[in-house]
Amino acid sequence: MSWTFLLRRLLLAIPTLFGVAVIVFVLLRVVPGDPIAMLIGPGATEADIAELRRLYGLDESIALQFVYYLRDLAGGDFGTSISMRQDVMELVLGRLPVTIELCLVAMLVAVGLGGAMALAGAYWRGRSGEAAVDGAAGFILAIPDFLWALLFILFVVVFALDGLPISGRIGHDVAFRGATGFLLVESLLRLRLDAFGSVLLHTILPALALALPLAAIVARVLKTSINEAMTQDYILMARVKGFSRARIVGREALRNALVPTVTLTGVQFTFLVGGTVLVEKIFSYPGIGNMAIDAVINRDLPLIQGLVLTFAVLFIAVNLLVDVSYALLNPRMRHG
Amino acid sequence: MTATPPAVGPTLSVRDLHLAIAGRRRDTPILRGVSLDIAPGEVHGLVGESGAGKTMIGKAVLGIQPSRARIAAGSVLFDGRDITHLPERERRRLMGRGMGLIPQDPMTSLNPAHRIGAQIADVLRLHLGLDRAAAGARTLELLNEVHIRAPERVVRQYPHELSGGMRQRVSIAIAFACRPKLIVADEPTTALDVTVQRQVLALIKRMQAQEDASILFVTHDLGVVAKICDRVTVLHGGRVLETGATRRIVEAPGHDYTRALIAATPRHDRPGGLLRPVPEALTARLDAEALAYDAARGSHG
Amino acid sequence: MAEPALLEAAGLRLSLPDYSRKPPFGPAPPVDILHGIDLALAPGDTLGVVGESGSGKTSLGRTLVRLYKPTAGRLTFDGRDIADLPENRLRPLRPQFQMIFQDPQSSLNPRRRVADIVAQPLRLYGRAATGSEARRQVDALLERVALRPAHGDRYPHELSGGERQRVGIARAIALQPRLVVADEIVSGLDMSSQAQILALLHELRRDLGLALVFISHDLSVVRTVCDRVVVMLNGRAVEQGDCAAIFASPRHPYTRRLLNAIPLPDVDPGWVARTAENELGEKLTMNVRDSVALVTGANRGVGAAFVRALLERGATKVYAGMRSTDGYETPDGRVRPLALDVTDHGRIAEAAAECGDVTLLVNNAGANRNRPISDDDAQRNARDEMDVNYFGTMEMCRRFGPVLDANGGGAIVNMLSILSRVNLPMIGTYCASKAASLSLTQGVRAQLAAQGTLVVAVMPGAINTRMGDMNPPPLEEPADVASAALDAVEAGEEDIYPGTVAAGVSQGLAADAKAVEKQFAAYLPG
Amino acid sequence: MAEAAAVTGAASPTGGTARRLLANPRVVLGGAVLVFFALAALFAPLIAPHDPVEQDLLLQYVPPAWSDKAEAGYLFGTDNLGRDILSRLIYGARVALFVAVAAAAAAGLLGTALGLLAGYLGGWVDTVISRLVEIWMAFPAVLLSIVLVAVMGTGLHSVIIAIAVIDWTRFCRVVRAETMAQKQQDYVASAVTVGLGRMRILWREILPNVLPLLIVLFTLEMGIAVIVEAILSYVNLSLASDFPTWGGMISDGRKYVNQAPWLMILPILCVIALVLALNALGDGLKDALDPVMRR
Repeated sequence: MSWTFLLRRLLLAIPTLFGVAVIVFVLLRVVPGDPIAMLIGPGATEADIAELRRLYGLDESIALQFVYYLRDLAGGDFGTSISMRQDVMELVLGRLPVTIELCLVAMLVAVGLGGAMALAGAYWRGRSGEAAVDGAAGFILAIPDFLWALLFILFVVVFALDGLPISGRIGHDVAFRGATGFLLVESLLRLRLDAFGSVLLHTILPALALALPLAAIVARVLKTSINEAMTQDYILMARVKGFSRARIVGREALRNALVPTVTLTGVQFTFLVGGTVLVEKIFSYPGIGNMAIDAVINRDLPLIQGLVLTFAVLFIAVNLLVDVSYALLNPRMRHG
Repeated sequence: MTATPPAVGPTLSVRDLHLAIAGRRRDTPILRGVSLDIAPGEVHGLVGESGAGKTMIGKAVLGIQPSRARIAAGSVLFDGRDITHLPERERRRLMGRGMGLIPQDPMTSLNPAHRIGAQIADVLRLHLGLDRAAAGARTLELLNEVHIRAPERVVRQYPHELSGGMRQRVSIAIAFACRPKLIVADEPTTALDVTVQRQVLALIKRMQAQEDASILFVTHDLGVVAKICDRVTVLHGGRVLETGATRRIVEAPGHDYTRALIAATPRHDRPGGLLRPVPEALTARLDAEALAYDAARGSHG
Repeated sequence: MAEPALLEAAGLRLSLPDYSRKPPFGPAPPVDILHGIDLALAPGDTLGVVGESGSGKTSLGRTLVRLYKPTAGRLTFDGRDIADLPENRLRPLRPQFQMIFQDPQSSLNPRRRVADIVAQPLRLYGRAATGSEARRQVDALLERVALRPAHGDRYPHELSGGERQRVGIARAIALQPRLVVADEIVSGLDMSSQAQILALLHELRRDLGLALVFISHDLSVVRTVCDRVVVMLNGRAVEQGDCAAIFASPRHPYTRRLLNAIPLPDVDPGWVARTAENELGEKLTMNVRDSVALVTGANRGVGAAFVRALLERGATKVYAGMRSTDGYETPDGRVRPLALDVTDHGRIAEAAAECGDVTLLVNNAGANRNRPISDDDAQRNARDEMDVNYFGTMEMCRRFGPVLDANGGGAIVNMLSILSRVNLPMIGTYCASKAASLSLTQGVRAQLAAQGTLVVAVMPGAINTRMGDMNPPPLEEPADVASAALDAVEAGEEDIYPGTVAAGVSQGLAADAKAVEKQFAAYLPG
Repeated sequence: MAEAAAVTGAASPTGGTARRLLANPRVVLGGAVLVFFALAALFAPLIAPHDPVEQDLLLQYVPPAWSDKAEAGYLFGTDNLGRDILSRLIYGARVALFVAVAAAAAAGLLGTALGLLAGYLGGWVDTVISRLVEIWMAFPAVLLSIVLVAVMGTGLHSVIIAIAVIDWTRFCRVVRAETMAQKQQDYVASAVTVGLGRMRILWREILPNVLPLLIVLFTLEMGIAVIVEAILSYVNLSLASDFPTWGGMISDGRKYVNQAPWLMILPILCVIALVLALNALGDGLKDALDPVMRR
């Protein structure tokens, strides 16, 4: 892969980030007219309002506010959370590992499940098996992650499955406080299998809720791509060469089918990350998504701002990774 | 050129082959009782316009016809052995060492995900049981034989890095890799520029002579047929109109359609304005004959 | 030409943006598609444009009807320059020149019925006031192209390929144009529909007096349709003229190669075997655009012409080698003057190290003492000539061969002379040195071909420079020779004979070598 | 299209398409479910057995009709405040469908206009619009919609604007790509040689070829809008909480899931049924409309 390509993608991320920052500013400071109206609780006095105004620099002109805003962002200063009275950056960084771990588990589930569905569908091509896979994928896809989450909760409640936790990230009875936020990895490394089991159990349902729609997409795209690849002339050539069917699907078709799948899966992965906002809320899972909803409910402007920007950086990073893996998979991109 | 009666039997013998594409309501006949023989070392041309079924014959011989195509009657004999309904496993063994294919479009028939070297070596390892090193060495030899310069470089390249002519050379190398007795060449030069076409034709002819292989050469181009084929079969509507030595077909065609096709072929060595299109009455007559054939078959089939 | 031209192009150039090389910011760099095309077409005349894929023939056709805007050059239609006309001023002229496209599948709007497609131009230019009037005219047009009025109610995808192409023709002639550009209109069709479409075209031309530009890769088809022909290669017209004459005796080697490659439907078992051995391999070709060139003897004459031609064809860098760079004025920022005396072998080795990015080497430096063998100083003269013409060229090839190989192959152009094949009295030593370099060139070629390097021998007649001006006319222009040599590099021709004299001699040598020698023996310069 | 009809004469230009649509089971099934919901929404006051906001604290948590503790007249039971669930679902369909149509139309108009311009004009217009899309894609859609509505204040119009502002990129990206593909087709070049103006080519030649794709996109976007509206009302940002919305009902149901699981399951099923129907319709339309474009 050419380095200029990578460099180009990195450079392009800069104006995108800047654009994101501008839009966040416009959204939170300009659109509401008076952002303070969002901030004040009931019973605030005129003096309180003026104090807040000064505190957030809202007594300056919009242009000047924008300059200060950019300056603060560039310095990594996201301000102080109003509801938690803590540095936004610290808050976000504390919760970020939780969401990342959840997303990665969900991703693994989605790729495993979707891949299996796709291979099954391709194997039963043109038979009722393929129709079943298509139908299942279409059904799963029609139900968004937050409804899956609610359905799971309903399921657990109705069938009284007390073994499956539907709230929190680790059992109250498990004494384990990680040094990092990556509890799954850390507990495994420190051989605290009880903690690992508890975290995994708490993660299963939210991860599955997030994973199902993506799994359906992986299944669809991969199956279509394999079927598409199987109609190509080089597959005919492979048959003439006398290769076995398993080898043709595995070595000749799958490799070519992976390229579009990785691209689409990557884009869809950003939707999965976005889905954590509601799913974490529903399962009271202590990640940044959960925090975001609370921030909106509490009208915690600096925290909202910090979280939206964090999500944006995550998305841009994911897209960058997708581009790189695309380039690595596609020989056309690797050379020239 | 003039074939002395072969001492051994034909390499390929197609006997009264009927093939139809299964449709929702009824089957569409594609081949209507095609018969042809190809002697060892013979280059046999199969000419016709689109829809004549010439490509389908090639596919049926190789056993790679589309899944909806049904061989209704007739047989394909390879080296005297009936391979019409050969089980998958046995057919795979026949490929490579028995038969090879030079495809029409070198752009799409090489796998874009694999290096050129691997695409040739894989066949050698599968059918000849060569180890990695031996297959690599033979691959270089093959590329040399098809006149690819700097083969050491080419084996490490991907198909998209080669020109159309180079890719077709690679396809030829793959087809001849295991010294098959029969090669199906499916319009191998149609996608190429005319100067490259001449090189590729020369290469196919040379490899064929060197390996003493038989070739079923599918094409729509009478010029190409005249230059490379020993014998020719003219096809229309899935029926054989005539078959014979190339010189006889080209210089004294026995069928009206062949004659019309030759008259409709433009030539740069003659002044303009002399083309005569194939008369519509003739094509209409041929279509009617095909339908009558179907009806006759249907009535006692 | 007796009649004034209907369509005339002079020095027509076209560049299009190359999106594959687009930088992260800013526009895509332009890539040259057409390099100065000249052509003229009289009313009612038929001009064939032939060439292989990538020759620029389709781009030329689209430029002629101003679908593309030429980057330079003149394009006059009926005496009016339309090269730079903006679209709104072009629109009133558009009915007069129409186009038929290669792929009727793509050129007919799939959402419209055939009758709408044909009626659209009529309505747009107010040629049909009412719906029924339009329909009447459409029916007449459909009939004209041998379709039935019922075809008008169909959608394009409901027609066969030949029928679709007829619709394309009907639309093109609806406005009674004076010029039609037909781009590969029979390439996707079967032999029988092709013959029908060609017959139709013939009729229409006769009845409507159309001028026709007929673009095709198939020389046989062009022969049946056209009066005149242009042969294109890499965006240049390498040969043009009367169709019958060119097809009977092609002058440019590329035209000859094209014609030789066509398999005519005559039985000829030896045809395939006659393919020249060097043709069997993939032809080595090289694009001058983006190359890094080194030209020896670059300060004047043919060398200077090479530098200009290289710059014009988009070489990214040109090392201009000369004995002394004093007083040399660089014609372009891309030119790097380089002190290089080809008789100084140590300096050549240095230069090979300095110029590690060279992909195209032009060995142009030559010496001619212009003295007969009987001369007193013959020994010394001969040595001087051999030093430059033979040993100099050899050392350059020896040192730069590995450089080209390291850069993935390239091309070497050795400037020789027709005198490397025949001898001229009074300059025998020169002829001998050139003959030796020709032998050398062939040896180098055999060796470097395996590394993907093309070696071209250029053997022109006398050239209009200070070195050659004592020769009698006709003299070749240096620019023409340089251009022919670079054409050869791009086409992969290994031996070329630019100019009428050289071409004639080389043909003569092939036919009757003795006669040529006698002719030359009788010929005395001065 | 009047002049087109005049030239070609009678035959309806959509005759073949209609037949193909009716032959597609997904179109028929999806369309039927959609029509069912649309009728319920349209005639809500006539169909609904009760006032959807009327509370009856004596009839809290009445289970649905198939339970043995059911009350007559309350087919799907009542909620924590004794409101009739069936009536609330019927009125909820009104909100869901209205938002779906309005938001998809708004997003579609904005995205299509920008996509057509970017794809057809290219150059700096394309660069600016593509950049904008890329920036937009860097936002988490759900969070952004929640923040948007929080900023603008609750209400139907906020919900519709939020969805349009977020989802126009879906239309823009697809329409841009398709327009670029269509622009490469020779029928566009042919329109230029005939002398058609740029905007006329875009409007009369290219747009009709992009239209089938737009119809499909619009259908799918309606499904997305239904979901987003449900999300927003789930977090209590859509409408005043006593007004029946499916998302609000799900939210209420979540609170009382242990006492009355049916409170949650019924609105969830409604959302799923409507979204499934719209997706099936969209996929079916894609298949049914495609052959005209491609073959």
